[in-house]
Amino acid sequence: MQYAAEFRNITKVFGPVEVLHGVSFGIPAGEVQALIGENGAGKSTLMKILGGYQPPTSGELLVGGQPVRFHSSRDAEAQGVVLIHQEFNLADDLTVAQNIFLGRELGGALLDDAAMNRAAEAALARLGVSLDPRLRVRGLSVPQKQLVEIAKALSRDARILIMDEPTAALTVRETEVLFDLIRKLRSEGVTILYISHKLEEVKALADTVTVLRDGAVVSTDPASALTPHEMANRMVGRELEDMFPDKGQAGAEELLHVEHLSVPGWAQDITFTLRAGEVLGFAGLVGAGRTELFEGLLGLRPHSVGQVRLSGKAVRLRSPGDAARAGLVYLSEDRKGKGLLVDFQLRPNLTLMTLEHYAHPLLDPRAEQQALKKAVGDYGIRSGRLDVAASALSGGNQQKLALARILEVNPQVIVLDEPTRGVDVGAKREIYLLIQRLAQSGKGVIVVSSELSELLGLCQRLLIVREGRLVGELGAGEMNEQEVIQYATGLKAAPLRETA
Amino acid sequence: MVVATLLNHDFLTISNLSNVLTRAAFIGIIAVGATFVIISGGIDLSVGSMAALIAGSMILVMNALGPSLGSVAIIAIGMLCALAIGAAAGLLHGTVITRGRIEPFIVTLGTLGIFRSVLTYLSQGGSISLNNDLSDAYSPVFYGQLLGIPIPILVFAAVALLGGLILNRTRYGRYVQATGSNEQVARYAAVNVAQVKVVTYVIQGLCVALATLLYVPRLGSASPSTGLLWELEAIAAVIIGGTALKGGAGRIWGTVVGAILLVTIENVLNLTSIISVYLNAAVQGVVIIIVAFMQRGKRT
Amino acid sequence: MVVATLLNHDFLTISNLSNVLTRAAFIGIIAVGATFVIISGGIDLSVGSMAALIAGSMILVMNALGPSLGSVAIIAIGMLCALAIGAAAGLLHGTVITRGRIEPFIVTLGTLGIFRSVLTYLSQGGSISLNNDLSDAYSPVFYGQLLGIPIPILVFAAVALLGGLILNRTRYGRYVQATGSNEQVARYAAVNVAQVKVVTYVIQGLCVALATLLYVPRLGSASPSTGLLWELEAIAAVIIGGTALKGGAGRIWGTVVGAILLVTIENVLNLTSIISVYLNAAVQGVVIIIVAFMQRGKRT
Amino acid sequence: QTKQVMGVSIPSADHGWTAGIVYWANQTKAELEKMYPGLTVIVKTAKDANEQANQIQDLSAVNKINSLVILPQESAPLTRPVGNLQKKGVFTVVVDRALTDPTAQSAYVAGDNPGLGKVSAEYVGKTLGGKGNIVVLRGIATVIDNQRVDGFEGVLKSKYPDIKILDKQYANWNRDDGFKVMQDYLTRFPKIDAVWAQDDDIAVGVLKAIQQAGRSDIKFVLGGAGMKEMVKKVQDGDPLITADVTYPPTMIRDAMRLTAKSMMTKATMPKSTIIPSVLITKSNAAQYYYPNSPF
Ligand SMILES: Nc1ncnc2c1ncn2[C@@H]1O[C@H](COP(=O)(O)OP(=O)(O)OP(=O)(O)O)[C@@H](O)[C@H]1O
Ligand SMILES: Nc1ncnc2c1ncn2[C@@H]1O[C@H](COP(=O)(O)OP(=O)(O)OP(=O)(O)O)[C@@H](O)[C@H]1O
Ligand SMILES: [Mg+2]
Ligand SMILES: [Mg+2]
Repeated sequence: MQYAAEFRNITKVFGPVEVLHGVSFGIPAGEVQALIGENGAGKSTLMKILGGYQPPTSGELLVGGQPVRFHSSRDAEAQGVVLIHQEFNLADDLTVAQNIFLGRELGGALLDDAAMNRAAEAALARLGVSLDPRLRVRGLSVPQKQLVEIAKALSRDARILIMDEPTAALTVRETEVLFDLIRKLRSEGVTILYISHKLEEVKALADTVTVLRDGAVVSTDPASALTPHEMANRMVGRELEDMFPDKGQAGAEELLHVEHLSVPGWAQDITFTLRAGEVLGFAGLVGAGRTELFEGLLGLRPHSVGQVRLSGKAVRLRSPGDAARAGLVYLSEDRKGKGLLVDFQLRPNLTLMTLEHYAHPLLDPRAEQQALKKAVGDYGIRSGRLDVAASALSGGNQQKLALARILEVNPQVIVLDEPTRGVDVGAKREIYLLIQRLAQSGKGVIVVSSELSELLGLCQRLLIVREGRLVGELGAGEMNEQEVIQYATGLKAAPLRETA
Repeated sequence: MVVATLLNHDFLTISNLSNVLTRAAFIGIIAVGATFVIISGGIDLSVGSMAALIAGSMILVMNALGPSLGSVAIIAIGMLCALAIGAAAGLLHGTVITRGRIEPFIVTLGTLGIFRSVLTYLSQGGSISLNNDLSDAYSPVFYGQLLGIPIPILVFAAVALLGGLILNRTRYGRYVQATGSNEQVARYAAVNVAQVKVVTYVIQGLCVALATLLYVPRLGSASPSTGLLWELEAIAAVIIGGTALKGGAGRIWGTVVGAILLVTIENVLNLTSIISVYLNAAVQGVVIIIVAFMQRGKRT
Repeated sequence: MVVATLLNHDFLTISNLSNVLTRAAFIGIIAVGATFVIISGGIDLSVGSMAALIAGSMILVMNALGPSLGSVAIIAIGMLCALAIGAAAGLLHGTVITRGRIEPFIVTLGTLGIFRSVLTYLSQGGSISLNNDLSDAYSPVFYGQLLGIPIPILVFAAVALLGGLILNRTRYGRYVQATGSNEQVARYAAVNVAQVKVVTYVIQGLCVALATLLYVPRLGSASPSTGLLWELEAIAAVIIGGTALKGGAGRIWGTVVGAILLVTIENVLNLTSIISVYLNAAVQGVVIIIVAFMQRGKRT
Repeated sequence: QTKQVMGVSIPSADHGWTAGIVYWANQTKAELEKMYPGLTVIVKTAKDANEQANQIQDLSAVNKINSLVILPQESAPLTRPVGNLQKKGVFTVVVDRALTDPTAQSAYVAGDNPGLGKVSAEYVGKTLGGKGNIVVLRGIATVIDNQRVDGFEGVLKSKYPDIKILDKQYANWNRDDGFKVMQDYLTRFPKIDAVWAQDDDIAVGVLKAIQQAGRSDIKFVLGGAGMKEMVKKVQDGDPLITADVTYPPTMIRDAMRLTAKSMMTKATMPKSTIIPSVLITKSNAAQYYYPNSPF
């Protein structure tokens, strides 16, 4: 078989830790090859090596049959290898078009911004996005940034396109468009290396699947030969039980009641109730305004609200601090920008919201370290060492750390915005179990997610948001994919049931 | 240090070392405050003017209280006054910066002019001197010793230790670092970012006041040129000490070393006359760059 | 502007406006360079000293060339010399900062001392004056007009336009912004970040040299107090103009307005005597903060 | 003969006049060390009062000086540090700026700041015939500046009440500020008879501003201190610079000479020596012209 690119015995060492142990496999030309594995298995690291961002510690890389040695991403691009980053790689102060064309601007001595804006708009349009290319990236939402990141890579003439979890931040609709595009590229002869934790997608899209575990290749098979369940088993190396635990029964006690919440420009007149023991889902398309709704509720954005009751008590939430004291916490979807202090070590990141437990009155680093060890065990955070900066964790492990932080607060109501973004199946299941445990212990959990299967499998009730308004509510018996999409896209709208 | 001793064997005498440390105390104390401000992502350019204003005001207050009260009481009131002005100035900075959402550089550049102007106005362009008897009563605060160590050195050590403790071992210190590292993340993690920032400026103001308390008995007066360019020295001490100007991470210990280093360079230049006096500032500049270069090596 | 006119009807006379703009030209030209440095995430504190050193050196060179050459040739050589020193100083800054990986604040604080020291040494502390006949031949560069507009204003306008063009319409300008916004991203996009930074300092050096070319014919001399505190004024102009001190985004047009504003405040204070002269700096400070506050409103 | 050490602490050369001080201090050091073989002279410059206080501490603690000649950056803040040295037995000679506590200085050698203001006022008053509008450019906000301006205004008020001061602004003993302030004065006042710039550096800027504006109403500009370029102009009969008033940096030389003499020959030094400010006009300019000095 002819390989578009091939790894031969690649190893990679960070400090004292070897994260890739002699990886060898080839990527057949003109195919979609999927690479799957647990968080921290080394997928991104491997792709960064192929993309020219990091050199391998040892081993050989072949592109088009020739051994290559990339010194920078530019070298890789010269060979037609382009990488879409898992962590965004955009300059906040520049516009969408400026980012897309950074490093290969159009125009002569003077730049041709009009042409770049047009081309950027076209690149985004291929993804089915209409976004003003003159907007600064700083103001974009996470999914929008993800789309810009994809557009940036697509606008380069790639012969080998590496996609590191491109759909982690996308909803079904954008995902569909992206898949059509990938299939089209494949038919044009582009080789695609696709990394994802969404195994259904992998099954639907890939020609071959390579499984990586703990920095070594486990298997390479045609996708048609594997079911998602088998893929998951190979990733974790043992038999995985059902993804979703049994849904519990919501109690009668009202934990959170929000009345007439408006976040100007994003959400209008939102009213809902969350009960003790309930897992409540918020569904909607990218840009529906779910994130902003909750940021408004926590006082992170200008907002107006009729009333907020927590455990029956009327409260005013002006800041996340007020909310945390009242027993409400929020996990942001933007891990890098709003979630973790990436330059800080794991310990201060974990304890940031609960420092009062460790201050008497001086902080006790040993107690903090204990807490970290416990959290690492409880949430399955995988890291070679514990005294590294959070930025050295793999994407999924960063997510677990962020989740661990807000749960340290021991809140009554937990709002999780994209809780399993970038998390592997095994860990995902653990998070689902955790959510269930939290609910069973009488807490209320709100899950905002773009993964419909996750919402359907996890939630007792679903609220659907479209263009900043609640447009539908589905109880346990009425939930199915069709129904949700019809509400989310506006094909169906129902008068809301009285929830108060 | 070795170079310093080689250049002049007097450098290592106890009296000279104690002189050097005493001098480092002024800038050092101010720089400890500046470390907080800079780590949180801010900057305070007004410290020199603030010192001048505090010195002038406190002298005026003490002179006005006249001999009716005992001199100990007068000095105590003067000191409280100084600390109050320092804290108020810091509060003003912090509030304007956070509420008004204006760059700290601009706000403190503005108050740099304002503070010094007000002092010039108070002194009518001349200088404000402490009455003689008060001056004598006050002077032990600078010239006195405790256990053979000059008081300014003791105060400096205390401020540095306390600063290090607050920065590294308290919740507030952690919040300062988190705010400087990524303000958004800190905000989402329920840190009251505005308050954290305001308090850094108040700490800075208090440090300036404390340094002024030691400065006044030394020179016994304040004038429009008091504290000129101290802001540059203080910030330089912080940055030589290894704190990043863009915030997020830093250490008090480095700042202390930075302050002592700056004063040592000056002292050694005074002790030797190998080079033309016109070139003193050039030597200082070269040494600062070299030290920063070596510091950097240590960090990575 | 309206306030300025109300306070003194002389403000709006053509001759006064032309005075104000001419003065703004010095700081303005330097501030255009500073805009590049600051957007790329750096800072240059040495511009005032650099101006003094360039002025002194260029006068010495021109005097030394003596009357053997024609005065036009001498002035041309002097100008080239100035530009060469400015570019060299910028290259030095950029190289030490990028190769040595030292904070720009420290490097340029160091050269601030070094440059001024060297000038003081050259002038033996006094002033360096241009020979009389050369001075006469050179003076049209400052005092002359073209189409009724003083030459410094024309040069200022040209520099601002060129700066705006480079910043917003060329690849290099784009890379400056990308580097300041996120160095890592720029590096991944194959931008030669170190080179981009070095060039910003060279641009700054050239701007300082250009400002000095206009400055020398004004007084025909340079002294150790030439250019004192220009760095603060230049940086203030940039930041009042809406560029963020931490880099990433900014605009030349804002800088131009900032520079003119700073000079206008001073001018208006000189034209009126409503307040005690002692408080001039206070008024300046207050106005700067207010303007920054209003600017901020506009941006969001 | 015993070894003697004289410390000389002066402001660093940050403008013309202090450059003159540094120049004359170094000249005199050479002269005195040649004249008295047992004498060592150490000259130190300081950029501000704080550094100067540090410096004299070092001179005493490390260099073990027997006498100190100091031109204080500022009077008040250096009073106590100089007093401390005196208590340790150092013979302290203060130049130009008297300490706030006169007992701290063993001897005083000074220029005459109020005198400079008075002599200038006399010249302005006489030359204008007792009537006219003038503008004043001040130095840096300090005691010296206040003394000069007070002396100047005192004489005008008592002897020439018809001379009106239109405005006084700070020009910081600096050419650039002199230029700017004068430019604005010219915009603001349509008729100015004379300018008192108080200092020759300021006067340089003032002249350029007048030249640029092309104004002919101003009869003369009076600077001060005796900068060589200005003395030369007076000597050459410049139309605007018709006179100058001395405030000579050579006072440091006089102070060092007197101190050395008293140290080495046990001659007593007068407690106070005042070097008067005199008017330089075309007739006597030659004797105040030092072409080799930087000032
Ligand atoms: N710069 C670094 N320094 C130290 N360790 C690192 C660094 N980058 C990655 N690692 C470690 O290498 C391992 C592999 O990380 P990588 O990002 O390749 O995982 P991944 O398979 O992409 O995981 P995920 O699915 O969570 O994205 C992890 O244990 C991570 O902590
Ligand atoms: N072209 C555009 N110009 C400006 N804003 C846009 C544009 N397209 C979308 N937006 C806004 O960007 C926001 C981004 O959506 P956001 O992430 O907040 O929504 P969400 O419902 O939380 O989505 P997610 O499923 O990603 O959580 C939307 O509210 C939308 O109004
Ligand atoms: Mg990854
Ligand atoms: Mg969202």
